[in-house]
Formats: sequence, C-alpha cells, structure tokens
Amino acid sequence: MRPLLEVDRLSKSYGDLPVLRDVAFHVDEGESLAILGPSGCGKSTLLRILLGLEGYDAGEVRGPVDRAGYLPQDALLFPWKTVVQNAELPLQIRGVDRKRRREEVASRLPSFGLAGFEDAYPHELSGGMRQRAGLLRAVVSGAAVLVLDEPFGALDTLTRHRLQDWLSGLMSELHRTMLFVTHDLEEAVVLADRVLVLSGRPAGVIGERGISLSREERSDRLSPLFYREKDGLLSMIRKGDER
Amino acid sequence: MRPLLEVDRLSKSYGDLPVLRDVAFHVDEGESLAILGPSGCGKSTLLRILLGLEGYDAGEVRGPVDRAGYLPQDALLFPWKTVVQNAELPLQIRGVDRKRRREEVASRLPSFGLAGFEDAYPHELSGGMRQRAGLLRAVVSGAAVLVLDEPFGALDTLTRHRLQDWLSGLMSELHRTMLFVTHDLEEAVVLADRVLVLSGRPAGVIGERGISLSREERSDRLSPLFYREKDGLLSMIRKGDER
Amino acid sequence: MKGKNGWKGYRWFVSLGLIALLWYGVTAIFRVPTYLFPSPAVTVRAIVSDAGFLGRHVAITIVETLAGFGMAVFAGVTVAILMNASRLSRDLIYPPLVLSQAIPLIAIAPLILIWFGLGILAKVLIVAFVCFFPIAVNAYEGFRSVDPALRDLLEAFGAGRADRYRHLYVPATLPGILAGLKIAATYSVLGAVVGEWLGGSLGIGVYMTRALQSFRTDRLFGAILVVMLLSLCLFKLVDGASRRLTPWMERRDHD
Amino acid sequence: MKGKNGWKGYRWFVSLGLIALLWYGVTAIFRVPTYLFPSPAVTVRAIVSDAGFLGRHVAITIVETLAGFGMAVFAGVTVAILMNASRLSRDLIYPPLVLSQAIPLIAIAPLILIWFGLGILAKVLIVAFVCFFPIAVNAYEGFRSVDPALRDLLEAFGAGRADRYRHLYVPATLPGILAGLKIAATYSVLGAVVGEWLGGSLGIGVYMTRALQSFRTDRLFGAILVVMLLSLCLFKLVDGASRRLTPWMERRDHD
Amino acid sequence: DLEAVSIALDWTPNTNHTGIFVAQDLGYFADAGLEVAVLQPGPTGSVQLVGSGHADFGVSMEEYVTMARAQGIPVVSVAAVFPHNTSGFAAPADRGIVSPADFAGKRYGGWGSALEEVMIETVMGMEGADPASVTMVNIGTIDFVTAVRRDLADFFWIFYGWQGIHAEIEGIEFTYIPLRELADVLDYYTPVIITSEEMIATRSETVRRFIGALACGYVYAATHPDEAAEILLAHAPELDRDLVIASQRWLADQGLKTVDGWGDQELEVWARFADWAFANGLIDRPIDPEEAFTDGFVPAGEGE
Ligand SMILES: Nc1ncnc2c1ncn2[C@@H]1O[C@H](COP(=O)(O)OP(=O)(O)OP(=O)(O)O)[C@@H](O)[C@H]1O
Ligand SMILES: Nc1ncnc2c1ncn2[C@@H]1O[C@H](COP(=O)(O)OP(=O)(O)OP(=O)(O)O)[C@@H](O)[C@H]1O
Ligand SMILES: [Mg+2]
Ligand SMILES: [Mg+2]
Repeated sequence: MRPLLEVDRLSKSYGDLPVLRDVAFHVDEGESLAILGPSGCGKSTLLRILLGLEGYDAGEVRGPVDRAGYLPQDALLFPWKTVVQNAELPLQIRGVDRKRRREEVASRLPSFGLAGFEDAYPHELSGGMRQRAGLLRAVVSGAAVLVLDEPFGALDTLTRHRLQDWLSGLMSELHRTMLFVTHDLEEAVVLADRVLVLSGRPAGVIGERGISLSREERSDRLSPLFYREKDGLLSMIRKGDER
Repeated sequence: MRPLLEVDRLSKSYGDLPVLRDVAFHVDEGESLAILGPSGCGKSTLLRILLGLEGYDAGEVRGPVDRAGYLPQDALLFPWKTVVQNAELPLQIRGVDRKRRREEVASRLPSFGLAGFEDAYPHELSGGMRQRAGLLRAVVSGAAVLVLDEPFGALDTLTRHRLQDWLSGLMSELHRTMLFVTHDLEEAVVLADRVLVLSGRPAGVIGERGISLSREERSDRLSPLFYREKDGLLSMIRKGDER
Repeated sequence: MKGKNGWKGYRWFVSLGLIALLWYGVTAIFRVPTYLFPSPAVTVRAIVSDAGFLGRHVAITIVETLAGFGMAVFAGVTVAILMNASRLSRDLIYPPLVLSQAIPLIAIAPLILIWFGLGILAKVLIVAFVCFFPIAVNAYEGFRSVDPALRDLLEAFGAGRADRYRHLYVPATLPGILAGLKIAATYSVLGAVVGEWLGGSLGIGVYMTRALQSFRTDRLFGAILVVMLLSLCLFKLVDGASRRLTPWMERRDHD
Repeated sequence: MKGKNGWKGYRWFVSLGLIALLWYGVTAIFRVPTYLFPSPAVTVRAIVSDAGFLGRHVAITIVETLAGFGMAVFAGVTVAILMNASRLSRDLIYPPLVLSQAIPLIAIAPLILIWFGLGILAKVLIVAFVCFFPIAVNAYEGFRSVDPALRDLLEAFGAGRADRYRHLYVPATLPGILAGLKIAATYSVLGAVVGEWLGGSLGIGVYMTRALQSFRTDRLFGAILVVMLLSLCLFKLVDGASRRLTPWMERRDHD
Repeated sequence: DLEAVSIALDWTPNTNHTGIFVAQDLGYFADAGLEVAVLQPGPTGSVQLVGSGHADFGVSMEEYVTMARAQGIPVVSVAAVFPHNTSGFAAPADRGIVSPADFAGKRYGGWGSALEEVMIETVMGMEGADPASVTMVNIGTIDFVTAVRRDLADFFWIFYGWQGIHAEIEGIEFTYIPLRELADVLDYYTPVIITSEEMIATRSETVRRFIGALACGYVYAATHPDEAAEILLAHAPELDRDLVIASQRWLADQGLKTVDGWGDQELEVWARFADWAFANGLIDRPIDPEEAFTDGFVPAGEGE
C-alpha cells in the first residue's frame, strides 16, 4: 500500500505557544490510524493542519486531504439545519441529487440511533445524539478519508461499543482510510490498525504500535489479547508522561 | 443526613417525545450521586429540571437547586470572556470582590492544567481544556451543590484520572453535595457514594447502587474491589438494556 | 400556535389603539388647535373625504415603495457579499457607501430631477438608495461575525464560495439581515414620500406638499397617518417573513 | 498590528481618492456646468474661501450631532432592553417605534419648531430621533437571538437581570449593536442638517439653504462635502471603537 | 401634430399657475400647436431645470433670475405674470404697523435670508428708522397665520394673494403694506415665466406661440376667476377650495384683463433691482439687465 499522507518534521506554534514539534508519520491507504495524546497537546490542531484548515510553521505535509469525512471535536452541527439536512450536507456540496442523499441518510439513521429525529434541530438533541449526527454526516459523505476527532467521546458505554463495532465492520468492508483522535485506549484497540502516541505539548510522536487483532478479537473487549494491546498502549503513554 | 433534594414521579415530554417517566430519587446533603444512562435517555434534561431551567409535566421536585456550581454538557464558556473571566463569573455574580475572585481562580488553575492560559479566549483552547475550564468555573463558584454533566467526557485517560482523584479528594474534604452525569462506569465508582442507573428513553430509574469504597480503594482502579463495583454497575445496565 | 399568533396580532392592535387614544387625549385635553395638530377624528374625516384622489396618490407610492424595497434587498445583500470577499474590497467599498448615505437628498434634488426625471423612476431609486444601506451594513457585519469553525468545516467538505453563502453566511446572518430589513422597511415609504416631495405630480408626498402649501393641516396629518400605516404594514410583512425564514430560532423562542 | 492598521487607514484614503478622481473625471469629461455639478476644485475653493463663517456653522452642527448621537445610543439600548423585558412590552413598544420613524420630519416641521424652538435643542432631538431607531432594532433583535443555553447557565449561577445584560446580552449582541451604531453614525450628521434645514440661524443646513436659494452650487457642494466627511469621521470612530470593544472577535479575524 | 414643450412650476401648483392650467384645459396651447407637459419640481424650483434644458419653460421670480444669472445660469425672463409685485409686509392689527417706521423695536418673522434683511434695511432707511432695532426672528417653515396665532413675531413678509387671503379666511385682523408702495426698487416682477438662452436662440417661434397661448390663459383667469379656480382645483384637488377661489378672485384684479400688453416687462424694473441687489451684496457680481429678460415674445408684439 502506498502512503496516502506523509507528514515530515511538522512544527506549529500559536503565537508564543509551541503546539507541534517535529511530528512525523504517514497514513497508508485503507488503513485506520488512531492518535492518542494528553488533552491539549495538539491532536485537533494536527488534524486541522492535515485537512488544510490551518497553516504550519515548518516541516512538510504531502498529500493533504481535500475533501474528507470530517467530524470535528464538538460535532459542530449547523444550528439552522435539521438532523437530515446536516447529515446530507457533504453530499449536497458534492452535487448528489436530493433523492439519493435522502435515501443514503435515511438508511443509516437507525444504526446511529437517530431514527425519529430526522427533523429535529441540533438544540433539540442530546449531547451524544449531536455527536452521533456529526459522525453520521462524516460517514455518509462518501469521502475516501474519514477524519474523526474523538468520535465517541460523549457516548455511554453500551452505545459506544455498539457504534465502535459497527464502524469497525464498515471500515473493513469499504476499505476506507480513517484517521481518528481518541482519548480511549479501548477505542484505539477496537478501531485502529496502528496507533500513534503523542507527547504533551508541544506534541511529538513518542511511540507507534500496530494492532494486529482480527475483527473478532477486537470486539471481545475482555479477552486477554485485547487486554495485552491496551496495556501495551498504556505503558507507552505512561512512559511519555514520565519524561 | 436529611435529603437536600427529593424527586417524586417526575415526568417530562418534549412535544410528543416522552423523555422522563416517573423518575424518583433523592440526594442527601454532602452526598455524591452519579447518574448513569444510555445516550439520549434524558439525563441532561433531568439535571436541567432540578436546576429549575426546564419545566416538567407531572410529579414533584422538592428543594430545587437555586444556585449551583453547574457544568453543562458542552462546557458553554462565554466566548467573549477569557479563561479567568469565565471561571470567576459565578463569584462575580455572587458579588465577591475582584481581588478575592482572581486569587481563588488563580490558585486552582494549575490543578486544572490551565496555568498560562489565564487570558486565552475559549476558541483558543482545546476541547479538553474548555471542559476543564468549565469544571473550574463550577468548582470555584463555591456553591453548596455541584451539578456536573459529564465532567470528564473530553479528557484523555491520564488527565481524567488525575482530575477525578483531585475532585474526589476535594469533595470528601469540603463535604459538598455533588450530582453528576457520566457515561463512564469507572468514573461513577471513583466519585460517587451512590449510583442511579436510568433506562433508555423515556428514562426511569432501573437501579440504584451504593458504592462503599474508601478513598484509597477508589483510586486504585485495577483492584478487585473496584472491579467488583464496576461489574455490578455493568450488569445493572445490561439488564436495563435487555428489557 | 394559531391562537398565540392571534393574540400577538391583537396586542399590536392594542398598541395602535393606545396611540390613537393618546393622540385623541392630547388634542382633547390640551385643546390643541387643528391648524397645529388635528385630532384623530378630523384627520380620519380628511382621509375619508379625499379618499378618491388620495387613493391614486397612495397607489403610486405603494408601487414605488415595493419596487424600491425589492431593489434594496437585492443591492444590499450583493454589496455585503462584495465587501465580504476580501479586506481590500471592504476598505474600498465601505467609504463611498457611508459617504453616499450622508448626502442630503434635498440639496441634490435638481440633479436627481435632471438625471432621473420627475417620474416614478427617481422615486424607486431613492427608496432603494435609502433602504439598501441598513441591509448592506447588517448583512456584512453579520457575515463578519460568522463562526470560523463552521466555515472551516464547510471547507473540509470541499464547499465553494456559493456553498459557503448558501449553507453558512446567509442562514447564520439571517437574524441580522432581517433586522436590517426591518429598519429598511420602516424607512422605505418615507423614502418614496421624500422622493415625491422633491418633485413630481403623483404620490403621497405630492399630496402632502399641496396640503401643506394650502394650510390644510388635516389633510397633511391624514397623509402622515397613511404613510405610517403603510410603513407598519411593510414592517409587519418583513416581521412575518422573518418568523417563517428562521424556524430554528422560532422553536427555541421561550415564550 | 501597527503596520496593519496603517495600511488599512491607507486603503480608506485610496478609496476616497478614487471617488474624488471619479468626481473630477465626470465634471471634466462631460463638461457639466458648475451650477449643476461643480468640480472638486471649485468645491474645495468654495470651502476654503468661506472657511471663516462656514467653520462656525460646522461647529454648531458637530455639537448637535454628537449630543444627539450620544442620546440615541442611550435611548436605543434602553428601548431595546424594555422591549426585551417581555413579549408584551415588545408588542406594545414596537409599533409606535416603527410609526414614529415613518413620520416625514419636513411635514411636521412647524410642530417641531413650535415645541422645541429654532435653537440647538430641536436639532439634537432630531439627530437622536433619527439615530436611535437602527440602534434599538439591532440591539433588540440581537437580544432575541442570544443563545438560550448561555442564558440558562447564567440563571443556574443565580444571575439577576442586570447580570444577564452585563455578561450575556450586551456582549453577545455587541456586533449587532455596533452595526446599528454604524448605520446611526452615518445618518447622524444628516439628521442635524435636516433639522437646521427646517429652520434655524446656524449650522451647515442653514448654510446650505442659503447657498441653494442664491444658486451658489459651489457652496452647496462644499457643504455636502463637509457633511459627508463629518459622517465618515463619526463612522470611523464607531468602527474603531467596535474593534476595541470586541477583542474576542478581532483575534479570530482571519486576515 | 403638436410640438412638445414643457414648463416647470416653482414649488407646488397655486393660483400663480392658474393661467398655465387654463391654457392647457381650454386648448390654447393646442391651438398654438403645442403639447405642454407641466413639470412640478419640489422646493428647488425651476431655474436649474430650465437653465440646463431639462425643461423648456419655468415659473420663477425676478430675484431668482437675477441671482441665477449672477451665477451664470442662462435663464431669461420672457413674461411677467403680474405687472406689479403682489407681496408686502403684514402685521397683526393690534401692533399698529402701518409704515416701515413702525417696524422699529418690533420682531420680524422670516426665514433668515439676506434678501429679507436688505429689504427691511432699505425701507426703514428711507423713513429714517433704525433697522438695527428690529429683532429678526427665524420662523423657518411656519406659516403666517400660525406665526400670528402663536405670537412668534410682529410683522412678516407675505404674498397677499395666498397667505394674505388665507389670513382673511381665518379671520385674522392684520394690516398690510404692499412692497410696491414702499419703494420702486421693490416693485419687481413676481412671478415671471422663464426660458433658456438656448431656447430663444433656436426655437424663438415656439417661445412666441407658447407665451401667446399663456397670455390667453392668464387673461382668462383674470376675467373668469371662478371658472379658472375650478380648473386649477381639477389639477390639484389637494388644495383648499375656499382659499383657491378667494385667491383667484383677488389676483384677478392684479393681472391684465387684455391679452395685448400681458407679460410686458420694463427694463427699468430689472435694472433697478439688479443694481440694488449688487449694491447690497445679494449678488457678488453685476448682471446685465438687458440680458435677463426680453419683451420680444409677449403678444402685443411691440418688441424692442
Ligand atoms: N429543547 C428540546 N426540544 C426537544 N427535544 C429535546 C430538547 N432537549 C432534549 N430533547 C430530547 O430529549 C431527549 C433527552 O435529551 P437529554 O439531553 O436529556 O439526553 P441525555 O440523557 O443527556 O443524553 P446524552 O448522554 O447523549 O447527553 C433526547 O431525545 C432529545 O432529543
Ligand atoms: N486558535 C487558536 N489560537 C491559539 N491557541 C490555540 C488555538 N487553537 C488551539 N490552541 C492551543 O493549542 C493547543 C493544542 O490544542 P488542540 O485543540 O490541538 O489540543 P488537543 O490535543 O486536541 O486537546 P484535547 O484532547 O483537549 O481536544 C492548546 O494549548 C490550545 O490552547
Ligand atoms: Mg482536541
Ligand atoms: Mg446529556
């Protein structure tokens, strides 16, 4: 597989605040990459740079993502659009006709637990429902790359597990590339082929770990195999924290 | 201890959508109560009703909370206020003079990992930092009751653990009452004296469980005792899910 | 919903009734002479007795107002979009815009008459000229305060400029644009009247000048009343449209 | 930051220069007679040669404008707060507000002169009257579109009405209020001039009527130029204040 | 087919304009081969419209023509509607003002124009009274009757045929001193019919036919005031009916009742006023009175 995206010695500051320092990694096509790191280290900033929404000070980004299925950290639904209108927006921008857009969205609504809320405005949704609507929008967009910023942060355990499993199945089915930020080790193990661990601000890559579990192994969160991967990540993070 | 707050057969609908059905529970003074429940079931709505921000259709709420240290689910910082100005707002409303407010906020900033961001505006913060600033605002307010809607949802594991332990210590020290929503079983075990488990929408109470761990036991998240409590909660939730 | 709207409309009438009562009270209690400040009764009588030819004047004014207002909405939003295109375009367009609004129309009346004639065209242009400014300013200032995070999100989805306006700038700014429209609607009829005042042979403004010149204060006030009611109607129209155009705001309106 | 501001100021001057050039071009190419449309040179000459007594007129107009504008800001925000108090107060206050703005000032000039005299008071009131409306509408419509979640949050903190305005309504609405202020600033000088036009013995409006009656178009245009520049100055003042008053918007401004 | 011409009124239609509407309605213009459009500019009057050729004719006054020509606006007076000035000073009867000498120490209510000041100085100076003792009160756009009722000032300058008649109808008791009785220089023409130098140079025949028809219109108005008033009212029903009829009747005695000689203007009147205006600073350069008007088009055909 050829790298879809390559980041080389990327650095970025906001004014006097260095946020990224010499970050380097790559994402292969069809792969799912998780980014872990402490709060405020620069994960969202990194995603925004890759999407071309933010400039950077030094380094190189090869093959930035033009048109991604992007879920920002705070879901960011358009307050003047209903759930369906929000979800179909990327398709609408791509010029897909109304009927196909609506079908596409309608078919996914139940998996996201949003059936019956088609015409609700964002302020009429719960926090978790907003996040799910945002995820639906990203997934439904049909973009080749999914870029998700903490996609399940606001969900309860059971709903989260259900959606994680569903997404994991979808990804391996469609062979789409996915890049996501998470603060949940379990989530990284369930969804990622590879995990990138970042240090505290200014963020640099302090470790990388491939997850070589089968789909079945991933979904059994209590199995020793799963636990081993999780533990491996945790010790990587702890090491980074001590430095 | 006398009940600070008593809720009796509370019901609430949004239009045709029943959200709460016959919810009944109480909160004692000085106690810490966790509310668990699936996404979209009505947890945030329940908190809002208790705070007097939302009406309800039937039932009774005795002793609603006037002035609480409230952290809404999406942090809701005022975009035109800096971190310090946001954090000191409840104190300012209570008429505390500027010097004392600033001192109070400044002394807490480091525990929240916000030192150096005193004068940053919310849009210059990361998602997790915004949540922490919102929590800081609630804690610093000095209100007798803390009402927190998913206080650590956007934080990475380590930061979350650190803040959970810090808050747990603070609560047992100050003997303040706390009512919080979480989707994280671990968090419930670490912080709560008692856990209320709600069913899916319309939410009703499907179980209640006291957590009788000592402070030390709570902070060791890998101990068998801790695990037992967590597992107890999980099975209660599973049961609710099956119904 | 129905009932609520009914009650709201009713309250507007209550307000108008109170004003009429106040007006009546002032003229009755202070015995203000008719040549200064005619009572509502005298005024309404003047309107009724002149209804025949006043109607023709009013019709022309309405046409001018609506045409001008329509042009203003279009021009205002267009100018706002142009200013929003870049900092440079803003700095080049804003000054002449402000300057243009500071021109006393009466002072350049001869030019207006010479360039646009004494017919309906000049009046339509004046209405458009008076009305487009608050719309343009409100729309532009609204565009400027749009949440950049939403703008970025659209960009990530590959949205072009048209998409940005359609899905973000216009809906986000709609409350502001509509506030501008309300201000403009209020001014629009007056704009037409001022235009007629500058010269012409039909319209409420003409009726007014003639009434004023022959010292018929009752007619003058009748005309003022008509102008005010027309303005109010247009305002209510915009207000109604505003409710319909921002359903997401309506639903969260608390009372 | 400094340099950026310098460049922005510079661009405004470029814009003004372009307008002057256009003006000059029109008069030069089409050979418009001076009594219709004097060239910039003739106009400036008129200003310079009349500088002595024109200065006195201008001074009075500036005083009227500033006093009236100040009153308008106060009145506008106050009225907006009153309307925001309840749906009832809105429905009772909005109609008379709209009606009041639809009154043709020229038509009721005698009343104004009799009630408020020919002195400075009447002009100040007219400026305030003209300017407060866009401020009130923008402020009120802004208040109405404030995020209810933030309002609830304040309530949970035990905030009273004053706190709500201080911490939420006013800052949230500031961009809208400032847009209203910009519109008002643009109209303010013109308001004073129209007031002077109705009657008085000092002020740019008086200078204008006299110039107009003796067919001194050069003087008339000189006065118009002064009015426009005064308006622009006031506008720039509000614009500058607006940047200072909304630092959270400035920092996120992208260019 | 008819030749199209236009005439711009000064301000709104009033009894000064009746002849125009009469000529239009009774077909005098059509008989002269003209199709006349009556333009009604607002407060700015007709001078710029006529000067720039956007109107062929206009209604104006001698003082405006004088000032306009001083500013290089090429307008020419081609007919005087009335042979004498119909304006004058009016005062409430109880002030006992019967001559300019009585102005001393009184309040004058006007709109603060230079012409008014100079006029009062002139008439008081002739009687040896001190113009400085008069308080100039600016009453802006307030009309005579209202100003009297509110006691805003002691004496005013009015057009008798309109404000004076209005005051009569309203039952105001007042004394009136016509300008023409005070000083020859103040007996200038108001209103006058103007056209542009360009029209005179290129369409003199049209001008002649137009003035001829207009003369018939004004003479009809002078001889049939009631019928003429109805014609005006038909064109401007917004005007007060009683005022228009009374005004028309009063003006009937001010205008000529024969077409011959209607519209005649005298060089002396123009020269006198121009000199006076220049001497008193009303215009800042002298004008040639011979160019300001021409008698060449009025029906009598005396010519120069
Ligand atoms: N203002 C509103 N108008 C209409 N429906 C609403 C409104 N607020 C909430 N709801 C609905 O009420 C239900 C409960 O919402 P609530 O926010 O209380 O859920 P929650 O338990 O907090 O969920 P989460 O864990 O996802 O935050 C949801 O189905 C939501 O759509
Ligand atoms: N627009 C901005 N202006 C200034 N500083 C910013 C801006 N955006 C982010 N920052 C700063 O950059 C740092 C990294 O922010 P970022 O949002 O990338 O963190 P994160 O890793 O996503 O954290 P979290 O897990 O809490 O979401 C933070 O310290 C934040 O204060
Ligand atoms: Mg982030
Ligand atoms: Mg919630």
